This record gives sequence, C-alpha cells and structure tokens, in this order.
Amino acid sequence: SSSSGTAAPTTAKTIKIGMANLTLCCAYFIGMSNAVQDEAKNYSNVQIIATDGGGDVAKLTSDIEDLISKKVDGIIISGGPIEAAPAALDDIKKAGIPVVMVDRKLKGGDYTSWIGPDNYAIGQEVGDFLKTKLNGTGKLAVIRGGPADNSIGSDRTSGLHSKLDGTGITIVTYSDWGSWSTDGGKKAMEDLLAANPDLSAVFCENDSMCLGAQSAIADAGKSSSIVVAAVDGQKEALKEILDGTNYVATGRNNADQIGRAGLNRMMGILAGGSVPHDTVLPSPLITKDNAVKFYDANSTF
Amino acid sequence: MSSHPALTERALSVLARQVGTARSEWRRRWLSYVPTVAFVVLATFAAVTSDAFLSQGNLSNLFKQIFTNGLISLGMLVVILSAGIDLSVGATVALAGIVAAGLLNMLPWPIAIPLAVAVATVAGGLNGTLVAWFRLPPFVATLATMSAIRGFVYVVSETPITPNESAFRQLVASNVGPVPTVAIFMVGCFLLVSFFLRQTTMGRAIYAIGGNEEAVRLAGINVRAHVMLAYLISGMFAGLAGVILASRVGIAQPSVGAGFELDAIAACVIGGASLAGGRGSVRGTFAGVLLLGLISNLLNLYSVQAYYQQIFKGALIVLAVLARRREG
Amino acid sequence: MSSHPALTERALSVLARQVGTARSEWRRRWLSYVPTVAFVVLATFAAVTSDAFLSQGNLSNLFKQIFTNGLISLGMLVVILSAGIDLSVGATVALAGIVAAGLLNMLPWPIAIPLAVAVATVAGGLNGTLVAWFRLPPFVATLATMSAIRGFVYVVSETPITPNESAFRQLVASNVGPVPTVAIFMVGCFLLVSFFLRQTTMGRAIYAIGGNEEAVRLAGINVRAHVMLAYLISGMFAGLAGVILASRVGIAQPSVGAGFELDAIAACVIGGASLAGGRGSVRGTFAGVLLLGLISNLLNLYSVQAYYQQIFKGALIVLAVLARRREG
Amino acid sequence: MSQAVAPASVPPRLEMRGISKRYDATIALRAVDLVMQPGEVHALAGENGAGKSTLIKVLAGAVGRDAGTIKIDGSETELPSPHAARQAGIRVVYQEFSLVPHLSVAENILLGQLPSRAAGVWIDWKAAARRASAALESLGFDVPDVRRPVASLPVSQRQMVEIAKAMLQQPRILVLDEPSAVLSGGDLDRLFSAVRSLRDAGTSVLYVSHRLDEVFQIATRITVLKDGALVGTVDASAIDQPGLVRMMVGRELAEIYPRRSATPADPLLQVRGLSRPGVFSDVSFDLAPGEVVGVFGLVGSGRTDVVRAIFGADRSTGAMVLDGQTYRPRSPGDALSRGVAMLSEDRARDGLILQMSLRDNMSLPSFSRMSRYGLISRLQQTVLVRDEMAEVGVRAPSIDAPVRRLSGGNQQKVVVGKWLLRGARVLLLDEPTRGVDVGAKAEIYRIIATLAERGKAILLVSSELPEILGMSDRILVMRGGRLVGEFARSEATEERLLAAAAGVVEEDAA
Ligand SMILES: Nc1ncnc2c1ncn2[C@@H]1O[C@H](COP(=O)(O)OP(=O)(O)OP(=O)(O)O)[C@@H](O)[C@H]1O
Ligand SMILES: Nc1ncnc2c1ncn2[C@@H]1O[C@H](COP(=O)(O)OP(=O)(O)OP(=O)(O)O)[C@@H](O)[C@H]1O
Ligand SMILES: [Mg+2]
Ligand SMILES: [Mg+2]
Repeated sequence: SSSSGTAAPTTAKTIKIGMANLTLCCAYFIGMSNAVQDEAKNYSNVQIIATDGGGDVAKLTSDIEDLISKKVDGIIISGGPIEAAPAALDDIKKAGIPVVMVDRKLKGGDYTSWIGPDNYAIGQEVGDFLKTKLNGTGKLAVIRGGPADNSIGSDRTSGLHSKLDGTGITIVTYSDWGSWSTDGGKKAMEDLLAANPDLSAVFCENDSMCLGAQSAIADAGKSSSIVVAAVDGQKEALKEILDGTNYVATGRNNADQIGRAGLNRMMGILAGGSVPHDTVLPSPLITKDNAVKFYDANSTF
Repeated sequence: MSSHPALTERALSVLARQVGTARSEWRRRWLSYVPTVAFVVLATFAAVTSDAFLSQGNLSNLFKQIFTNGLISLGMLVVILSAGIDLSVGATVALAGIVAAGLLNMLPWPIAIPLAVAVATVAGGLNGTLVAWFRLPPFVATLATMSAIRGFVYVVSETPITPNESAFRQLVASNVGPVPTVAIFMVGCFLLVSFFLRQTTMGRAIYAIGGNEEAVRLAGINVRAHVMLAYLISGMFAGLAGVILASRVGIAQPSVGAGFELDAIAACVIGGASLAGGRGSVRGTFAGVLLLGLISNLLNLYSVQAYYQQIFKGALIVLAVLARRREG
Repeated sequence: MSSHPALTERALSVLARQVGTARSEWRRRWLSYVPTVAFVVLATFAAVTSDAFLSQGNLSNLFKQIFTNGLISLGMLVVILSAGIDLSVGATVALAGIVAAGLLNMLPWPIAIPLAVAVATVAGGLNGTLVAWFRLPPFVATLATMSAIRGFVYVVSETPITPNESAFRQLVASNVGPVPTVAIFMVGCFLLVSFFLRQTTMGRAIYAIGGNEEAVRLAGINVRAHVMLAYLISGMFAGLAGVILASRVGIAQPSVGAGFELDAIAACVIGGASLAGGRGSVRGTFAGVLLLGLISNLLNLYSVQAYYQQIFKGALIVLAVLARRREG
Repeated sequence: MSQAVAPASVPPRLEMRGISKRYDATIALRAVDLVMQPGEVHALAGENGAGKSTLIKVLAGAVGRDAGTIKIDGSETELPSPHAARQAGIRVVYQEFSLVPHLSVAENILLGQLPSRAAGVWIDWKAAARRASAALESLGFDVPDVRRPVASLPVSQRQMVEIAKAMLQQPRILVLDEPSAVLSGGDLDRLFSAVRSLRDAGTSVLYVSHRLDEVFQIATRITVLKDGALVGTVDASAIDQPGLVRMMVGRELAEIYPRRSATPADPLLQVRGLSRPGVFSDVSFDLAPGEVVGVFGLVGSGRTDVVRAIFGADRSTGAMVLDGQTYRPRSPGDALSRGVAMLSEDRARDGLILQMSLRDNMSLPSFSRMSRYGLISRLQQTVLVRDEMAEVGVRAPSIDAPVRRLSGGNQQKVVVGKWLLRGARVLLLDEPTRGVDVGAKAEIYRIIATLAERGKAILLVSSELPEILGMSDRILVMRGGRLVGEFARSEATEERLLAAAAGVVEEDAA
C-alpha cells in the first residue's frame, strides 16, 4: 500500500497510534485530537486510538497503560491542563515506545519529542500590540482562565505583563476566574465593568472568555471605547477580528496545526528518522490586517 | 390526691428552674441571631464601603448572573420535593443551547426557542421514565443521563454554535426601565412555580409524594405520573436556562453547564429544602439563589483573590445556613 | 342501595378459577432477567472478542484504575449509611496529595504519608463538626468544605509538587505476583470496613443512625460521636486515596479530584445504598466500583469514540442497576 | 387486684412535681404531678391530646421540661437526655415506633447494648440472637426469626419488638404508651402477665391505654389528665369505668356503641377465592350495603393483607365482583374510582405525611371535591376540612399545623377524617380507632353506624374484641391466612371469637 505521507514506514502492517487526551472538554483539545485523526488519513495504514481522560490525570495514566497493553506503536499525548504525568511517561519508556507530546510539555519524565506553542511569547506579542493600540496609556483588565490550566494561562499573562508593566497602562486583574468559557468571561466582564467604568482594553487568557467579555461590553454600550484581545485563534474570534469589531487581536495558538505536526512527527520517528527534541511552533499575532489568511469558516476550532 | 411538699420549697425550685430556662432560652435566642446579624452586617458593610455594590450596574449584574442558577434551581426544587434529584440539568442546559443555536440558524426564534426547550423537556422525560417507571434511584438515573446527554450534545456538535439571529438575543439583553428583562422573567417563573406548588392538586401531590410516597399511592393518586411531571418540569427549566444563557453570551457551547447541578441543589438546600423530599419552598430557594449570587458578587467587588474566594465562599455558605436555620 | 342481583355462586367460582395476575407475574419475572442476561452477555462478549480484556495487563490495569474510586467510595459508604453525604472527598484527595508531596521532600515516607492522611482526616472532622454539632444539612456542609478545602489546597500550592522520593512510589507501583499491590491494599480496606460495619458496635450504630436517628438517640447512644466518626473515616479514606494517587501518577496536583465525589456516590448507590441512609453494603459498593471501572475499561478496549463512550456509559449504568435490582 | 404497695417509709419510686411543658402556642402540660410507688402499676388516662405522651417524654428525657422537679427513689434528678433516663433505669415503649427499620429484630431489641467481646467493640451475634429470642420468648411473643429486618414485620409484631426492647433488663420504671393498641387476645394476656411479673419484682409500671377495661385489669392507681392539667389520682378500686370516663371527659357517656338494625340486602362486594401465595389463601365472603362486617383474628392472621388486596394495594389472585361487575383493582386509584376506600392500620407508614398540614393530609384523596381544572379552591378546601375535623373531633392548633405536632390519637382521627371526607361505597377500615380516646371512639362508631344506615358497606378489622362485638352485624374470624369462622352478631361472644381465632374449636359456625 502506498502512502501519501512524507515519511511513512515501509511495512504494510497497520500502525496503531494512541492519542491520549487528558480531556476532550473544549473546542481546542477536540480540534487537536481531530487534527491528528484527520492527518492520519493521509497514511493508508495508520489507525488512531483516541482516549479521553475526562480531565483526570489518573485516568490519563491508566488510559496510557491501556494503550500500552493494546500494543500501540507510539503514543501522542495531548496533556491539556496538567503539568506533569511522570508515571505515565515512565510506563511508556519502560514499554519502549516513542511518545510525542503536543501542545503541553509535561514535566517529570522523558519524552521523545514535543511540539507546541510558546505561550509566554504569545502574551508578549499581544502586549506589544495593545501598548501601541492604547498609545501607552489607559486601564486594561485581565481575565484569567482558572486553576485547571494555570500554567499556560500564567505564561500568557506574564508575557503580557512583561511588555506593559512600567508603561502608562494600569492593569486590573479580575479576582475570580473566567473558567475558560464564554459565559464565565461574560460574567467576569460584567463585574469588571461595574467596578471599573473607565476601562479601555481587556485581555483574556483565551478567546472563549473574550467572546463573552465582548458581549458584556456590547450590552453595556461600550463597544466603541473598550478593545479586547486574547489568545488562541478560535474561529468565532477570527470572525470578529475580520469584521473589524472591537475584538482587535488574538495570538494564534493553532490546535489544528499542532495536531497535524504531532502526527507527522510521530510518523517520522516510527520511520526511524531523527527528529528535534522540542519544537516551538510559531504563533503569529492575528489582527484585522491578516485575519483573512487564517479564517476558515469550516474549521473545528 | 397526692401530698405536696412544703409550698416554699416548691415555689423556690420552680422559680430556680424558670430562671434557669429563661437564661438558657435567652442564650439560645441570642446565639441564634449571631449569624443573621453577621450576615446583615456584611451586606451593610458592602453597601457602605463599596460604592459599586449598590450601583445600578452591579445590582443589575447580580440579577443577570443569577438567573441561570435561578431557573435551574426552580426545576431542581420540584424534583427535590418529590424526593428525587436531577444531576443531568447541566448537560441539559448545554443540550438546549446547542439545539436552540442550531435551530435559530434555520427557523424564526418564536419557533426555534420553544422547540429547543421541548427537547430539554424530553430529556427530563427520560429521567422521569427511569425514575418513575423503572424505579431507578434518582441519583443513579440522572447521573447516567448526565453522562449520556453530555455525550449526545458533543455528537450533535463538538464545536460552539453561533446563532445568526439577533431578535431573541436583544430580548434577552434588554432592560425594562433599569431592570434586566431576564430578571423579570425569572421572578415571573418563581411566582408561577410557587403558585403551582401551593394551589394546584399536582403541586400538592408532588410535595406529598416526597413526604410519604406510600400514603399518596394509597390515597389513589397516580404517583408515577406526578414524579414524571417533576422531572419534566426540571428538564424544561434547565432548557429555558440553556437557551437564554446561549443567547445571552451569543454562542452555544457544548461544554457549558458542568457543575451547575451542584449549585442548583445547593440553592434549594440552603433555602431549606430537604434532600429526603417533601420539604422546601420557592421562597427559600429564591433566597438561596440570591445568597449564592451575593456571596460571589461581594467577593469579586472586594477583589478577594480567587483561591481565598473559595475559602470564603465555603465559610459564608455555612454562616448563611446557620443564620437561616436559627431564624426559622 | 344497589338493586342488582348477586351473581350466582357458580359464576363466581368460575371467575375465581381465572388466575388473574399470574400471567403478568410471569411476564414480570421474565423481564427481570433481561438486564442481568444482557450484562453477563456483554462481559462474556468482551472476554471472547477482545484478547486484551482478559490479558493480565488489562486486568491489572482495571484494578489500578479503580482503587482511587474504591477507597473513596468506601469512606463515602460509611457516611451515606449514617444518612449523610460527603461532597468534599475530591478536594480532600487533592489536599492529602499536596501535603504528602510537600512532606515527602522533607521527611521519610513512613512519617510523611501518615501525616498527610491525618490532615485529610482532620478535614473530615471539619465536616463531622458541621454536621454533628452545628446540625447543618450534610449536602450543604460538605459543599461548603469542598469549596473551602479546594481553595486552601491552592493557597498551599498553586502548582503541582513532585516528590523527590521513590520508595513509596515503588511500593505503590509494585506487584505481588501478578496482582498490583494497590489492589491488595484496596481489597484489604474493603474487608476491614466490612468487618467494622458488621462486627463492631460503632459500625452498627452508624447503620442504625441512618435508619432512625431518633430511635438511636432514645436508646442512649451518642449520635454525634458516631456521625463524627463516619466523616472522619470518609476523610481518612479520601486521604489514603490522595496520597496513593499522587504517588501513582508521580506528582501531586492541586486540581486533582474534581468530580470524584459523584463517582464515589454512584458506586455506593449502584451497589444498593440508599441516600436516605441505613441501607447499603460493602459488597454492593465493591460491585459498584468494579462495574464503573469495567464499563470504562470495556469502552476503551473497544476504542469507542469519546462522546459515544459517555452515552454508552450512561446506558450501561442504567442497565447494570436494573440488573442488580431485579436480582436482589 | 391484690398487690402490696411499698410501706410509706420508703420514698416513692417516682415523684414528678409541677411538670410544665409548652410547645410554641400549645400548653401540653400545666404543673402536673405524678407519684408512683415501687412495684405499682399506675395507669395514665385522659383524652387525646391531654398530655400523656408529653409527660412520658419528659420522664424519658426525650423532651425538656419548662418547669417542675423529678425525684427517683427520693433523690432529685435532672434527666437532661434519654441517655440519662436510661442510666436511671427508665425504659419506655413509645406510642410512635422507635425502631430502626432495616435492622434485624435482634439488633433493635438490643440497640445500644449489643453483647460484645474484646473491650466492647466486637459483637457476639450468636449471643445477641439468643438474648433477643429469650427476651421475646419470656414475654410469650412469637416472632419466629430474630434476624428478620423489622421493616418486614406487621405492626403488631413491631409492637412486640418494642416491648421486648424495653423489658430486656429489669427496669426500675417501665413506661408503656399505648402498647396494646394493636395487640389482641392472647398477646395482650401475655403482655399483662409479663407486666405483672415485673411489678412483682419491684418495677414501677406506668401504663397508658384508651381501652378502659384493660386499665382496670392491670392498674392499681389511675392518674387522669385533661387539657394538660391534672384532674386527679385515684385508686382503681375506688372508681368504676363510667366514673373514670366522667373524670376524663367531664361528662357521662351513655352507650358508646350505637344501636342499629341492618336490613338484609343483596351483596355489594363478593369476594371469592382471594389468595396471595404465602400470605393468605382462599378467602371468600360477601359484603352487603348497610352492613358492618367485623374481621377478627390474632396478630399476623392476615387480615391486613386481605384488606390491602381488596383495595388493590397488593397483587392477589381470585375473583371479586362489585356491584355486579368484575372488580380487579390494579392500584388503589382503581379501587377508589370504583368506590372502594381503605383506612390502613399503620398511620405513620401508610396514612400520613407527617410534615404536611392537616389540610393537605385530609384533602389528599379528595382533591376532586375541592378543585377545578386542577386548581384548588382554598375556601372550599377549608370548609370541607374544617367540617370533617369537627365531625371526628380533631383537636389541633390550626388547620395548617403539621400533623407531626398532633398527639397520637388526634393523628389517627385525621386519618379517619381523611377517608370519611373522601367517601366511598365500600369502606375497608383496618384498626380505625387505634389510640383514639373513649369519647372520640363513640363519635367514630356513631359515624360508622350512620354510614351503614346510608347504605355503605363496611368491613371493620379490629383487634379490640368489644369493638368488634359492639359494632358488627356479622363477624369473620381469620387464622393463619384463612377465614376460619363466621358468626352472626347474636351468636358471637368473646370466648367463641377467641377460640376460633386461636384454633381451639373447629369451624362450627356457618
Ligand atoms: N412536637 C410537638 N409540637 C407541638 N405540639 C405538640 C408536639 N407534641 C405534642 N404536641 C401537643 O401537645 C399536646 C399534648 O400531646 P400528647 O401527645 O402529650 O397527648 P396524649 O395525651 O399523648 O394524646 P393521645 O392520647 O392522642 O396520644 C397536644 O395538644 C399536642 O398537639
Ligand atoms: N408467624 C409469623 N411470623 C412472621 N411474620 C408473620 C407471621 N404471621 C404473619 N406474618 C406476617 O404478617 C403479615 C400478615 O399479617 P397481617 O398484618 O396481614 O395480619 P393481621 O391479622 O392484620 O395482623 P396484625 O394485627 O398483626 O396486623 C404477613 O405479611 C406476614 O409477613
Ligand atoms: Mg399520646
Ligand atoms: Mg392488621
């Protein structure tokens, strides 16, 4: 059987690849898992076995053990909002199969390769953009996601801070979480508006929350005075940016691209190629000027 | 007749006892007010020290933010009164939202919204069937449907759906004078359910079933039909909450609603409902919803840091329930 | 009064011979076996069609996967028997994990682990105090502590802690012959609790309190102390689950355990426990834990797609409970 | 009744003085005195709601008193908790059951004192079963398997478990609050002989019953309460039944059983070969309009089960004809729609929703009479419920009071009123006057008689022989799940009924 992929192994037998998802809660992770499965269609002999840990590391660990007992040839881990899973990585290592981590780099164990974004850099990009947009003054609110995915959220917010601290821009951080969701973002924004009538910009740790924040700003009739910017590149946010609303920018964190790159990296490893240990995928800042390049009405995420 | 001890001795001991009881009575009463007072002080403190608290924006926010839990709690109350529980409400919220958003892209809202609510009501009917006909424990039945409905929602659409419709969204976002329309709608629903529970034979039967199902059966009342009705009502209110929530944020997310069930149950129980059934009131539930909303509102106004918010939230719930209970 | 003629004795005796309900009785019995049969068929099907199912690796995985829920459910059962509920177990799991990981970096494990479990037991004591002494409804009390304990965990450590210790981790990961050590430990705990509940006066008192608290009080038994004990036990088992879990995954996370409470309650209720208290068994709970684990294991073995898994999981829970109930 | 009261030099076993207790608006006790000597059986009498149970709960430490002193054997005690009362040697059989439903008979009897080894933690189940069986046997009660959960026992046997629990160790003070309400015949005799032997061993027994003949059989002194106040304490030998009634009610009660004459009619309900495997079998009888048919039998003879089957509450086989048409109720709802109503014997389990109001409890089966399109007319409801409360003489602070707060007898009247309000052509009454005072009983009997005169068919199940004899036109006797006898009113006597029920004489009546 021939394959259209780049570096397919030459054997005709079916290659089983485990796709261990910590969670399939949200569009981002769903998109990444789907991208892996979709990309696998380019190889005629690759079977993807996806699991869903339901947000529980222990479940992820046992899912991975399950995959090992099913004798998969390699495992891709989408670690979602956890920091580490040393035992799972140890198990994989003991089983002697390659592991590629996508998006999240789990600590505390060896892995074959990692592909993902640099969240700190993304935060910096958005920070730079907002500094220019606000001409260096004004009051900016930050809506944080929540403890469940704190490390990437913190990276993004710290990146933002690194560019705005010390400028004329004051930053107020919403005291509670926006829970990474649109309704959470909306509630957060409503509370922020009640306490800070003089805001000029909002930064959210992901697009979902800023979509909610944008709608709260619209309800308050302040769309013309407050701009919003976030991270992810979710379809609905791109649409807003393209339409020239007060949603001015988002740092692209492309689940689809990461997922596809992850699968191809795994195929490369299985083909015996030598691959880089860590790969940071570029995360371009999307604004009105370039949004049209990224917007795809049919994408999952 | 029996002989009495010396009068003085008797009078003295009676007096001593009376003083004793009066003192302990007084202490009990005084203690009973501590939490209430603490809570009132807290709210007053908020009103005085934070300009924002009484601002119209903040109060209207408070109402906009509690209506989801308000509607869900209302349905939950009916189920709890029947000695049941409905863990599937969160998933049903997502279901109704996704269905509504999908339909809104095809149909006018006065058709699409009722249809979506109807779908949620059918989900409630599934719970009702499992509990009333198959006699599954409500906790298990609705835990199972919570999982199944959530899975189904993702099968229908794994991505958020944005409805291309603005009339309903404007309605949801609108105000009547200074009051958000959703707040008026919610209060209307509370009055309606209160009337239903107090003045209709069906409402009384649901209460009675929660109190003693066997007695109700022996009174010739169709227990199954009424239990079914309770779950239908719960599904319907979760559906209403779902469509309004989706319209409010302008997007329907399949992941929305996780944990909503616990908040709703909490509101009912804080409001005096018993999970054993037969006890609880619409008024109490309203107080419970308001209280939970108020706690989170206050903590945010004071910019209490998120982790400490959780600690305070726990403490305030305990305090508030103590206050309510001692009052009653 | 009635003017109709009485039926002739002959007609009556003919009527009497008709076996009125026998047919429906037969149908009911037959129906009652359908779910049991369906379930057995399912398990057999799994064993026959999937080589992996009966593989030692898979079975040992199954046990490694269920021990967390197993331990938590065991404590939960004791609380449920006393007519309570403990929603804070998930947060307590995180608490024990974080404390254990922190301590393991300072102390040898035979000291650190018991200390962490003790901290979790204290958290259980907080629940016990609120329920037994302040007489808060258990749902509210433990919902409040769930929030407070979780907040506290984050205050202690916002980020995961990796313990620099391997002896305990190796112990947790080890096998005795082909059987995982944690599985043996879990089974040991089940036997212990079973013994406690059946053979000790304290265990019986907890059962009795759940059945009729007033009767127990009138019998002169200290109700408060026993309710307290139930929550202490629940906290302790959640703590054990937390430290073992952290060792198993090699890291303690402050976010771990969300939703664990529902799984634990589900295992108890599937196993025949009543949330009204006084009813339930260790054996049933074990079956419940096993069943939930089996369902998820099977769905993974068959690579059922995630969303469909949720739907199947719901359906299988319903089926399994129907099967169990009809049997009993 | 000859019995030695302790000499005056010994202090009384129990001396309660000036006991007062109020529940919110209700004053349940006003400065009540009660004195009992060692080895005395003392009866406590009074109408429903007079305060008897409240006085007992005070003595048991189950409710706190507002005023008053309690002395036991001459020394003053506080009795702040049930535990303290137990320590003081007080044992109580409460009017409402205090059993743990899912635990076994043995465990209930030994609740709080299970025999154990190893420093009191490790239960010795064999010893527990032995002790519980022994306790039941020593009372002569026949509860076969002490490992059965009490939830599966009929009311009468649950009552025996309660009694055995209280008598387990020789108590100093034994209180029996309506122990006999569901006991009949031999069981009652066995209870009495157990009480007497305890008394002879020095226990003081406080006995509450609305069956006045029992009171005179067992008690040497009688204390009467009325509206929470003490009317007086008298020697049983110094007063007769009418005199006691006068003390309790404040007036004479002429004849408590109304005179009626039943005119023979065609049967309204015909029951043939009714069976429920393992419970009762082949029950056949007729019930005509205007007729009151009594059903007598010993505990567990299956009367309750037969009645439940006729009402469609349990499944059964066999044939029934109602009004010339086949009658096969699949649910109580079915039965009610055909005009058959049942009052069940266990009011707490099957009859009442304790936390709901009188209003709700009484209107539950009668919603159709007070609602339109499902909306309840509050006015109509109030009128109907008030009338019915007056008819059966419910004494309650208000129509909206939860029934939980009523005295036991008043709760029973609520159940009776509920079914009278509903109305039916066939009324199945299972122990309708359980715990009801003499005055109210007379009232209920009068109502039953009136209903019969209006053409209702009434099946009256009762364990109280005088009630069966006084009210019935015909009497059916059950034993071991079968109908073993039928007596016309004229040929029935206590002896014959008891003999038939106990199986001493073979079926001799047609
Ligand atoms: N928990 C309670 N709350 C409020 N009132 C109560 C409560 N218990 C009893 N009462 C009231 O106290 C009074 C005395 O009741 P109690 O039960 O002592 O009567 P009783 O003499 O035992 O009557 P019965 O013969 O019907 O059992 C009644 O009016 C009753 O309504
Ligand atoms: N000897 C017995 N031992 C145990 N249980 C019995 C016995 N006899 C009857 N029962 C139980 O009692 C029930 C039948 O009693 P039922 O209540 O119908 O009789 P009853 O004549 O109304 O007596 P009671 O006065 O006790 O109500 C059956 O359900 C059966 O389970
Ligand atoms: Mg009484
Ligand atoms: Mg009976």
